[in-house]
Amino acid sequence: MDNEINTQTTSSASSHIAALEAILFLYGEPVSRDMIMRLLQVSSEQVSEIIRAFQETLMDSQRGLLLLEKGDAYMLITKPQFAPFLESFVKDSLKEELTPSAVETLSLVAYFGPITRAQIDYIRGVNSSFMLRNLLVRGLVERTSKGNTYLYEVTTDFLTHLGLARLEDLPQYGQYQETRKNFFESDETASIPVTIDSEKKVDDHLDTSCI
Amino acid sequence: MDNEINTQTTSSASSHIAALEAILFLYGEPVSRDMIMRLLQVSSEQVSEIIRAFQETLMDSQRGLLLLEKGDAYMLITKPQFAPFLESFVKDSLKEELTPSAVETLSLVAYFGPITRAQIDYIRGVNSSFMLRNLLVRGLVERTSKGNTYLYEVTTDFLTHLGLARLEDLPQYGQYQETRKNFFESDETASIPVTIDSEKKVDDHLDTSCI
Amino acid sequence: MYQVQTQQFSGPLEKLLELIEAKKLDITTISLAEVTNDFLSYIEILRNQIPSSGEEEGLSPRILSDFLIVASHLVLIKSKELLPDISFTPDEQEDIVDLERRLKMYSALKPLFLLLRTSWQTASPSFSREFMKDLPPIFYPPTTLAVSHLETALGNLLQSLGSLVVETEHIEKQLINLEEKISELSSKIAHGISHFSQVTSASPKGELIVLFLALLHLLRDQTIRVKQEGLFGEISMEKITEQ
Repeated sequence: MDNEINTQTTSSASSHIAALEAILFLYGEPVSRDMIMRLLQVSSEQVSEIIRAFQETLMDSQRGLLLLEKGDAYMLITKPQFAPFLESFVKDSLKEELTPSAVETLSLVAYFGPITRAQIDYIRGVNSSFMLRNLLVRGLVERTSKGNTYLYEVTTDFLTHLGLARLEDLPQYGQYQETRKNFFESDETASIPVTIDSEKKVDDHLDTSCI
Repeated sequence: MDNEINTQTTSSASSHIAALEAILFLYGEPVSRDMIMRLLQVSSEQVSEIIRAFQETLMDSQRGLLLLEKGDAYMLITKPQFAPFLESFVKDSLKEELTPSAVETLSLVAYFGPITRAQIDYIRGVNSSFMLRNLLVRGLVERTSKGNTYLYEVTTDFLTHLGLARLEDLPQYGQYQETRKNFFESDETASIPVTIDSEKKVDDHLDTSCI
Repeated sequence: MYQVQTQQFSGPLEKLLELIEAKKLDITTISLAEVTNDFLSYIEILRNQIPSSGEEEGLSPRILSDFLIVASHLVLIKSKELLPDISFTPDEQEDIVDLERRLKMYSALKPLFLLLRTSWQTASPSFSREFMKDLPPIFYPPTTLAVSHLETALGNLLQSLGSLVVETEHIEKQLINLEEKISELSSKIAHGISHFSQVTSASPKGELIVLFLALLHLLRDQTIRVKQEGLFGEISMEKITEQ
């Protein structure tokens, strides 16, 4: 670890750097200077100082991340030297065949889509947020926001890949629409309580993207 | 920036830490030890050494991140002390109140997991199948099948909600392991019946989906 | 709906513990016998909380059944106290010892429940990143997935949902089994009482008979009332209709 960096900066500056790291780590998108000022309660000059110190720590060869400046906004990304390595990592992990849980989730999205995550969770009896995220990343599923929730459906690319012109070409599609109606039609919130002991809707709360 | 990866042992150790950071940053979800071994082309012992060194660098007050350990997998999370900066842009509906029966069930799964439903039922004196289903849907509990039954344990989401880097950091974890031993030590299979009151493992075919 | 109920009604072990603590007793079979009447009275109160049709709030038959199982063990203990010569099967003996042990365990774990509740309410959370957050949109179709796999997966899933029905039927069955068990026990006790010849309604034996009748009464109503309304009945509400 590079301890010399610490000698110049005060401990309050250290915690600002740490807080900034946590913010940029989680947020993903570029975060504006204004927002940093607001979140950390510091002046613009202090932001410059924190950014400079943060950049210095990232230069350490033990660090795999880089601070990207986009106009007056900042974003954490992986260092370019790891790009080839990470690319093959991504390909490998996506190349793996879908797990039974993923296929199950995909079948619900295909036959019953557009469908909410709460509905999928209810039918599967387990939380599906990771499965849906996985299918989104692979481009098999897409989502549109509706009110304060998301509706999931399969992508056209995926349908084409399956050799289908339209959803209706899925085997027994019509029959499953009937089944679907039996589940969902009457009164959605009444007939599909997500949980037993608390009927609050479990929705896309884990996605930081739905800010 | 250190572009000469793998030139010396010291710089290779640094670059391993950096590469691990980049991988965990990108992946988001827990990455298994096996995967790290494969990606970095190192032995299991080396992984332990890299993890240890990485954890040490994260202890620095300039760092905003923590390494979460669950089973044999690792994941980067934000340090809990920075929650005030982050809560504004994450909908954390995990915060929802837990009912008394949810608290009981979750406590048993967290402190005594992996645990079967029959064991939970036995301790609570009530049928927990619906409560477990509820916690599964909320993403606080997950299960793996073992033989013809399921073993329940808490998820990384449960740990992160409590700001914990590992299960053992739960308050008084060690003490309650003792309590558990005192009650169950003699002969576990004899003292905790697999089923209670001639009950069949009904829950365990609630959904065969996740097998 | 259920939230109200779970806050209002503690579980059977917790209730039992509460009754014992209220009398400042230790957890022993003797003190369990002591609170049996109170426990049965409490079940009677619970039973009256069962909603009439249309009401959303109230007690689920599922929870009542948990209380009845514990009640049956209590009655075992009580009958042993009132009729020391009564013979029990090894299973029944085990039930008696077991309830006491479970109660001690539950009592030892109560602080843990409190601890977790407090942590849950007060802890500062950590946050993780989304899976592959920075990845640009790509299309990675699975190579071996065929349309038929989707149909099979959906079919299996819907079928497994059907087993939720089994769960409810199972509870009903469990209660009927319990009822049979208690009937058996009643005749055994009747037999035991005949050994003592002079039984009056004021005697402890008379009290025991009353206990059994009460328990049987609770059970009989219960088993008749457990209902399954269609495939998703017990999730959407396995409700009890007051007649």
